[in-house]
Parts: sequence; structure tokens; C-alpha cells
Amino acid sequence: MKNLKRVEIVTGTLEAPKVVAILEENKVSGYTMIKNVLGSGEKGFQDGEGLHNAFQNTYIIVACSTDEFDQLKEPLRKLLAKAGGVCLVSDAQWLLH
Amino acid sequence: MKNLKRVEIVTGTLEAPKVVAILEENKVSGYTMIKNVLGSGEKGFQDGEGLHNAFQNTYIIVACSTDEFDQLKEPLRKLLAKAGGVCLVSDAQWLLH
Amino acid sequence: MKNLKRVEIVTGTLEAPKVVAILEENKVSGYTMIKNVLGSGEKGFQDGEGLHNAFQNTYIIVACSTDEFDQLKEPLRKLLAKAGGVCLVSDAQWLLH
Amino acid sequence: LSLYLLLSIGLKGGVELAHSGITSNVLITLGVTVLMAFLVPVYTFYILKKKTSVFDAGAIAATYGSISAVTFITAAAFLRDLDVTYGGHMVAAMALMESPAIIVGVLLINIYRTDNKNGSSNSYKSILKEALTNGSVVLILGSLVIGLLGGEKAGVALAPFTDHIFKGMLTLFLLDMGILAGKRIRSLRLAGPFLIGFSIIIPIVNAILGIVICWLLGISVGDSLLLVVLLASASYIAVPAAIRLTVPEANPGLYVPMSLAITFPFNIIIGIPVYFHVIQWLN
Amino acid sequence: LSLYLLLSIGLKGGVELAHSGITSNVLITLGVTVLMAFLVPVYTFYILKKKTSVFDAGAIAATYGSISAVTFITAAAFLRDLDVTYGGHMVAAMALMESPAIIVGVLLINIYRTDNKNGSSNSYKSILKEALTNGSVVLILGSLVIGLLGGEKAGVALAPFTDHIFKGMLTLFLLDMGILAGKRIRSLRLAGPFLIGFSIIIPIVNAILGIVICWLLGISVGDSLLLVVLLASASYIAVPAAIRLTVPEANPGLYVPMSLAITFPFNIIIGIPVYFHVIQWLN
Amino acid sequence: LSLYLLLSIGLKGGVELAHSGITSNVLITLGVTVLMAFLVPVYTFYILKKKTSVFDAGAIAATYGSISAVTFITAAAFLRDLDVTYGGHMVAAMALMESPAIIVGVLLINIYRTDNKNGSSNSYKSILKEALTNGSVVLILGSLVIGLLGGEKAGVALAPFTDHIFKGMLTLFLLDMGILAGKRIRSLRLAGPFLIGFSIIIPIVNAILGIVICWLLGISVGDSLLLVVLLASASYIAVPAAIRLTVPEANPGLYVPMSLAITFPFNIIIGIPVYFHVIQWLN
Ligand SMILES: Nc1ncnc2c1ncn2[C@@H]1O[C@H](COP(=O)(O)O)[C@@H](O)[C@H]1O
Ligand SMILES: Nc1ncnc2c1ncn2[C@@H]1O[C@H](COP(=O)(O)O)[C@@H](O)[C@H]1O
Ligand SMILES: Nc1ncnc2c1ncn2[C@@H]1O[C@H](COP(=O)(O)O)[C@@H](O)[C@H]1O
Ligand code: NA
Ligand code: NA
Ligand code: NA
Repeated sequence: MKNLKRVEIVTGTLEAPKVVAILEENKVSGYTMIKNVLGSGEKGFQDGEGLHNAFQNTYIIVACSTDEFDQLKEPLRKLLAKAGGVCLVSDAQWLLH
Repeated sequence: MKNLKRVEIVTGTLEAPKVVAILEENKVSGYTMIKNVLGSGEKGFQDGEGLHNAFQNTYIIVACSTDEFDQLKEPLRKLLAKAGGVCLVSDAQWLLH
Repeated sequence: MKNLKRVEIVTGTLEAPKVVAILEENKVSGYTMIKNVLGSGEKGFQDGEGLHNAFQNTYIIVACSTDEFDQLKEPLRKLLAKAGGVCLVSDAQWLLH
Repeated sequence: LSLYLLLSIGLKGGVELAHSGITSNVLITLGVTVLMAFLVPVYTFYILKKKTSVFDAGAIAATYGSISAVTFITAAAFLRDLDVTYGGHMVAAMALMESPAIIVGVLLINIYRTDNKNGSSNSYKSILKEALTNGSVVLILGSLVIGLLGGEKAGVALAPFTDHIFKGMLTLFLLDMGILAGKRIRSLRLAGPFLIGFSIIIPIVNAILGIVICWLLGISVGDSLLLVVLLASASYIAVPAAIRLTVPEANPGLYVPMSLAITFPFNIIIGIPVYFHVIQWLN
Repeated sequence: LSLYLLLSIGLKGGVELAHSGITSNVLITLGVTVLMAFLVPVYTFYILKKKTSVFDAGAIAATYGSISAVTFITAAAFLRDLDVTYGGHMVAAMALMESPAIIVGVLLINIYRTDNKNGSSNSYKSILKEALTNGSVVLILGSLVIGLLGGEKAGVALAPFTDHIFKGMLTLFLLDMGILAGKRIRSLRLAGPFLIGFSIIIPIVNAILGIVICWLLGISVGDSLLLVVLLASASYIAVPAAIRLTVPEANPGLYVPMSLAITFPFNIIIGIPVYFHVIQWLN
Repeated sequence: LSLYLLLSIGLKGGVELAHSGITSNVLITLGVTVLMAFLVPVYTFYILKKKTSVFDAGAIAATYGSISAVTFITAAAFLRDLDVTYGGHMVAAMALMESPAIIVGVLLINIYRTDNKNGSSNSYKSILKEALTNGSVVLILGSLVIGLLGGEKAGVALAPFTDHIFKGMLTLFLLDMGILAGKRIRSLRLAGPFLIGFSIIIPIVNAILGIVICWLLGISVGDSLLLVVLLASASYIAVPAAIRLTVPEANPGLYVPMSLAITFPFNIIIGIPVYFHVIQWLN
């Protein structure tokens, strides 16, 4: 088992590629992505009722080391400040294989 | 970064609106919702095989302050006791923007 | 509230039944499963672009006791070593009902 | 798609009913339907209880006591192809027959369940709500009334919308259903021979019951087939959903695939033509 | 499916335009369309601002200033059924009319918003990008050009692909849309009588405007109907999406269902035939 | 839908085969197909290996060595439109040609991979399982046998089900596929000119090979077209899926869009008619 940070990001589906870009720029190649996610926040409801991605969120989970997260931190903050969304960070253990 | 509670709820898709109602009653306007979720629990399998929402779950994530959670606690407990499902709570940090 | 382990597993949709089998062998009857999940890892992108489950992941959340997890640990490790994927473990509290 | 099918069958029924008017014949047929809607789940329940848990017995009884709208619509299309007329009131019969079985099923379960955990999740209120505020029932009755009031005009106005495309829609929809049914087949491992047999034999038994009744009451061939199909068919959406919510103890891995993967295709492929020939042969 | 519809209408338009050539008549029509594309959102904005927030006003104005391709295509099919010809340039008109309303709407919002939070998420660049790199616009214009250059040949080559199936596709697609529209209806609780009235009255007003203009300019019946439909219809995909991204403060629970659940079906079921009869009666 | 298409083509094939019986001609054709199913992936592998990783080479070779059922079915429909007959055994040929390429591809990879990580995820057992328990293969062969045994009766009984709707289904399905293909196009950025060229040139090369062989063996026009299409087409579901599981090192961003977004539409739109004219011209 190895300790690491569990970073989860929710933002508009159209913004998600930007999140992935940030991950790749920082050589974080491992992430999980769930599309067609709904929700509510400062920008009001994302209820998926519009017939377009713009009305849906994407949920991204990244398990990475503390150092990797420290690199992601700033660019993620900037992106979410502009695009809206949330980024939660918690501690987790990786079952190595 | 700000410390907060990461509350995640899984319950039948037809019950999910009641969860959202509880959030709104308690002025918790931020949440993320994933529909079409499967699973297994006391009520047996929710394998999505029936051609109806009744055979699916919805997964809701709420990042809120400890105080907010203390308010949600009771009504959520009551609802889940009746409708089934689970509510997990863990600590997380919010990457402020 | 009861303390327990929050185990989350991401692996190929075609491998997911094996994860469920491991849970059932160990009498862990409670889990939540999200299909049609995308991501990236050692095996490269799972971008859902192929017209087949083989190009998608499944995301499984299990809330279980520490003892239960200790039982799951080995078989899960073996499976993921072969099939790829990740298993994250974190602490959480269960809102009893 | 199903929405469209329900709508047009409802309108059609209403228009035809506006023609015929509500005769004693109509009332008798509806009476029989409602009666059977209560009897079928009861007798099937007692058969099932011998082999399955009270919960599964009630769930399956409710499923088979109720009806499959798609099977009904297919039978109606089948009749139209053969230029056999049927009364618009049969659509009302379908709507009337959808819900009672749910209530009966849940009642029986609550009578026979050993744990006295009545109420809570399956409080009667919620059951009735489930049973009555059922989307499709509302939709059918609604469009039926529209057709009934609109009469001729509605019929003509909607003709292009309802007739031309109808057949194509139905075919497409049946194909979809067929594929879904196929996917559920493997779920039947769990069911075991008794329940698999049940899902073929009970429809036949109900069909025979229906044929005899219709024959005794001298109901027209068209109406007979539809009534028989209502009896022989099992619900695979509305009832399973209501049961899932009100009787979580019942295993959806049984009542869903039994109805969807066996009874539904059986009625569509074999049932409808066979029932029809028997009815015709009797008249 | 929609992809297919856009493609074939575009090709059709291009081929016809290759016939007719670009006459002064064509240019006048296109000029009018572009003009209206800028005027409609402006006047609707000031009406809306009286009752709603600046954000919702701009969002709804943009939605109604733009067009619904499906409504346009349905009108075109309607004309073909009646053997009424229309100019291929109307397809270009549709494409030209899709985007301006977005820009106008956002401009008006930024003029009237009290918080001076211009820029950031709704920087003009991103808006223009949204407005112009709009998939359907590109697709229509693209297929239009193909048809235009390919001329006869393209027309013939693609005839089977475009004509035969077209009608069926459209029906299927309209059914889908109808179901979607139905699902959105309940979202209208929030809208309130003013906005619900708006979503019926404004299309009519725009239609009347269009009818008068076409009559004054002596535009042919076919072209008139299509122009009127462009004015009367509201966007329910492209514009709402662009607005959602550029004006998050506006409530999608209003502008989406108004356009999708009221104006769209209204135009399809009542609008098109009525507009047509009025236009014909004037000529 | 695809399910339906596979089923009806299989039945059709079976029924025709019941007519013709299994002649030497049939056996020769099948022999050739199997032979090619092993040769094509081998020679393409060596071409690919020059420019790509061993893994991608094997994956793409397997993809192009196998077949696309939809392309085959489209060719069959194309022949029916022109009243050109073809043998039912060609359906068997399709089924036989689906799997070998997977095995060949993986074998070649394991021979040439530098890291000696054979076994584990890509153990031969699992590969064979993947290759053989392939849903569509089973489905085709199954329906083929049904048709073969049922003979006339089956043919007649299923005629309405198989013939009438067939064309419409296929059109719908091709449209869906077209849209999917369109979505994959952008993924081709990564592929680069070599692989993009490959996905057009290799089908042509294989087609020429096929045409020559058929001409030498004097195979009928109908059978020739189908055989050629089998050679020219590439799998975009079964093989990619099997490869994804057995050779994760290969990049799905290459072999999926190459087959789905280039070769598939190329064969449908240009390939089939061109191959047909060449074959006819030779006879
Ligand atoms: N407190 C929260 N907890 C969970 N998810 C949230 C929260 N706030 C926002 N979100 C998610 O982030 C999306 C965009 O947030 P916002 O930009 O604030 O509208 C929302 O649609 C939700 O899905
Ligand atoms: N221990 C658990 N871990 C994760 N998810 C669970 C657990 N127990 C129940 N669930 C989820 O909650 C849903 C309803 O639970 P229940 O009411 O106990 O059947 C199940 O279908 C699962 O999706
Ligand atoms: N570091 C990570 N964080 C989150 N998800 C991951 C991570 N690594 C892998 N995954 C998920 O696990 C799947 C399979 O991983 P792999 O077998 O390494 O390709 C990927 O497609 C991702 O969805
Ligand atoms: Na019944
Ligand atoms: Na407009
Ligand atoms: Na091939």
C-alpha cells in the first residue's frame, strides 16, 4: 500500500479536456473520467436538460503523489476559477500491484 | 485549501429527488449527481435490468462544511432508513478558487 | 456513525464481474458500480471510442469493515496485477440507519 | 417510440368507441377484464407460493396479472392486417387491467409474509400511488378520451400521423424489445425450470381461460383475441417497477426476465397467431 | 439523424441554387434575413427585460432571434408535399440566421448588466468562437457548397440517398423531438405565465412581421414560408449551449424548455400550416 | 439492429445453401477464404512493422485481416438490388474469416516483441477464447444452420421478417455508423499519413488480390464481389475489442479509427461499386 492524494474534479464537460491537458502537461498519465454527470453549484443547475454537453458535467478522479498534486494545484485553481467547478483533495492508499 | 466534509450518498434513482430536496431545505446548493448507477445491498441487486429507473441508483456527492453536514445528518438518516441506500462521510480539502 | 474503509476500484468493464465475484466470495454484499467510465493509465487511454465494452472501464465503490478489506486485499491485488486498474482505499464513516 | 404507439392506439380506440358508443356488450367485456385482473394474480400466487418465497410469488403474480401494452398493440396490428375489426373499448380494457394486479399482489404478500414488517417501505398509500399514477395508464386513457371526444375529426386529422408510420414504428420497437429480451435471457439461469415453465404455461392457461369466457359470452373474434392477449401477457415495465419499490424483498432477477425474455417473445411469435386460429375455429 | 437531415437539406439547397444562380432576388432575401437576425433579438430583449433579469432577457432573446433547423426542414418537407417550390438560397438564409442572435444577446447583456464583471468567462473571443464554430452552421454551409459546385451531378448521385429516406428520417426525428419536448414540459413550472405566453406570442409576432415583409418585397410563397418559419422558430440546441457557456448567470431552466417544449411543437403543429395559408391568401 | 441484420443474412445464407447444396465450388471458395484469412494479416504485419511498433503492427494487421459484417451485408444488398445472385456459403465464408486474423496478429506480436513478457494478460487461451466465442460469429453460424436445416420452410416463414424491413434497417444502421465514423475522424490526427494511406491502399490491394483469385478460379460475379469485400474490409468491433484485451500495448487510437473512419466508409461508398464494375468487366 502506498499513500497518495485522491484528487477529484467536477467541471463542465466542455472544460474537461482542459483539465486533462493540465494533467498531461504535468506528466500525470493516470486518471478516471465519468461523463454525463449532473449537479448544482454557483452556476446553477447542470441538469442535462439542454440537448448539448454544455448542460452536463464531467467528474475526474486522479490518484497522484503529493508532489504531483502540488504541481497540478495552481493550473487547476486557475482553470476552475474561470470555468467553474470544484476540486476536492483527500488522502488515500493505493493497493499496489 | 479549506477543510470540509465529503458526503456521498447512494440510493434509488426514484428517491434521489428527496435527497436533493433535503439539501435544498438546508441551503446546501452545491452537489454532484451521477444517475444510472448500479449496485447491490440489503435490497438486493440494482442491476439496471428492469426497463425503469426503479432498477437504478443515483450517486450524489456533496462537499459541505461540518456544520452543514450536522444539519443534513438527521433528515438523511431518516430518508435512507426508509428508502435504503448508504451515506458515507469522509474528510477532504477544497481547492478554493 | 461507524468507521469503515471506502474501497474504490477502477478496471476494464470486462474485468468488473471478476471484482464482483471476489466481493461475493468474501461475503461482501454491498457495493456500488458505475459503468461506461473512461480514463487513462498504464494500458493507455480507455476513451470509449471502440464500439465495445473493452474500451470502457467500470468504477466500483465498496464500503466495508477493515477486516473485510483485509480479506479482499490479496485477491483484488492479484486480479488488478493481471487485468490492470487501480484500487484506492480511504477511511470514511457510515451514517447508520 | 412506445409513447407514440400508446398514443396512437389510444386515439384509435377513442375514435372507434365514439362510433360504436358504449353498448351493454362493451360494459360486459370491461366487467370481465376487471374481474380477471383480480382473479389471475390470486390463483397464480397460490401456485407460485408452493415453490418460491412469498415475496417472489406476489411479485410474479402481479407481473402476470397485469398486461403488456406492446403485446396488445402487436395483436391489434395483427388484426388490422387481417381486416378483422375490434372495439375501441378494448383499449380501455387494457388500461383497466394494468394496475389491479399490483395491488392484489402486494396485499397477498402482506397477508402471508411471516415477518410483521407491514407498512414502512410498502405502505398502501405508496403502492396505490405507484399503481395508479402509472405513466402509461394515464397516457392511454388520456388519448382514449381525446379520441372519444374528437371523434371523426380527431381520427381524420391524426390519420396520417397515426396510420402510415404506425407499422414501421411497431416493427422497429419490437426489434428493440427483441434485443433487450435477448440480453435478459442469461439472467434466467437463476430462475430454474419451475419458473421458466411457469412463464410459458401460465400464459397458455390464461389464454385458454380467456378463449372459453369469450366463447361463452359470444364476444367478437377481434375483441376476443385482444382480451385473450391481455390475459396471456405479462407486464415487463410498469409492474416490475412498482414491485421493485414496494416489495424490495422480491428478486427482480426473476420477475423481470421471466416476463421480458420468455412470456413477451412467446406471445408475440407463437401466442398471437395460435390464439387467433383457435378463436376463429370456435366461431 | 439530424446530421443526415442537415446534410441532405444543404445538398438540395446547393443544387437548386446552382440552377437558379444568385439573382438580385436571392440577395434581397438574404439581406432581409441577416437584418432580422439582428433586429429580433434586440426588440425581444427590451420586452423581456421588463419582467426578467438582464441575463435571462439576453438568453431568451438570443434563443428566439436564432432559428430551429428542424422546424425549417419540416417546413421544407411540407412545401415539397404541396409541390410548392422554394429557392435553394433559403438554406443559406437559415445558416446566416443561426449565429448573429447569440452575439447580439451577449452584447446587450454586457451593456445592461449592473455588476461590471465583463470579460472573464464571457470574453468576446470565446463568444464569437462559440457562435461561429457551430457544428451545424458549418455542416449546412459545407453541404450547400458541395451541392452548389456538384450541381446536377451531385443532385442525381445523391438523389436516392437524399430523397427516398428523407421523409421517414424526418418523421422519426420529429417523434424523438416530441418525446424530448414532452419531458421538458414540467420544467416550465418555473417559467411563469409571462414567459409561457412569450413563447407563443413572439413567434406569432415574428411570423406576422415576416409575412408582411415578404408580401411587400413580393417574395415567392415557398421562400416566404421558409423565411417566416426562420423568424418564428427558436433555437433549442446551438444557442442555449452557447449561452450556457458564455452567460452562466442566465437560467437554462427557462430558455431551454420555452424553446423546446412550447415554441418548437407550436410551430410544427400549428404554425407552419397557418403561416402557409395566410401567405397563400395574401398572394 | 446489427443483431437483426446478422440474423437475417445468416438465415438467408442458410436457406440458399440448402438449395445449392455443398458443391466442390463451395468448398474451393471457403478454402480460399480461410487461406487469405491467414495470409493477409501476415503480409500486412511486415509492411506495418517498418513504420510502427510491433504491437500496433499486429493490431492493425489483425484488424485488416478480419472482416466487417456490415460492409458484407451492404454488398449483399447491393447485389440484390441488381438482381445478381450469390451463394449462401458466402455467409459461412464471412464467419470463417472473422477470427483467424486475431490469432495470427497476436502470434506475430509474441514472436517479434522484444520484452519477453509473453503469457500473462495475453495467454493463448484467453486469445483463442476471445477469438472464437465472438458473439457475431456464433450468431451468424447459428442462423446459418437454422436456415440450412429449416430450408424452404424457414425461408418462407421468415420472409416477411427478413425481407421487407431489411433494406430500411440497413439504411438506418449505415447512417448510425456514418455518424459514428464521423466522430472518430478527429482521432486520426495521431495516425499520420502512413497509416491513413494504409487504410485506403491495403483494402484496394486486397481487393485486387481477391479479384484476380476469383477470376482465376472462375467464381461467379456475385460470390466474387462478396469475397473481395471480405478481403477489403476491416473489422471495427470484434477484432479491436479482442486486441484491446490481449494486446493492451497496442494503441486503440490507431486501429479503431483507421478501420471505422476510413476503410469502412471507403468500402461502402467507393469500394463496393468499383469492385463490382471491375469484376463484371473481367467476366
Ligand atoms: N459543494 C459541492 N459539492 C459537490 N459538487 C459541487 C459542489 N459545488 C459545485 N459542484 C459541482 O460542480 C459543478 C459546477 O460548479 P459551479 O461552477 O459552482 O456551478 C456543479 O454543477 C456541481 O456538479
Ligand atoms: N456497503 C456498500 N458499499 C457501497 N455501496 C453500497 C453498499 N451498500 C449499499 N450500497 C449501495 O446502495 C444501494 C441501495 O442499498 P440497499 O438499500 O442496502 O439495497 C445499493 O444498490 C448499492 O448501490
Ligand atoms: N492514477 C490513477 N488515478 C485514477 N485512475 C486511474 C489511475 N491509473 C489508472 N486509472 C484508471 O484505471 C484504468 C486502467 O488502468 P491501467 O490498467 O493502468 O491502464 C484507467 O483507464 C483509469 O481509468
Ligand atoms: Na396478464
Ligand atoms: Na427566430
Ligand atoms: Na479483410
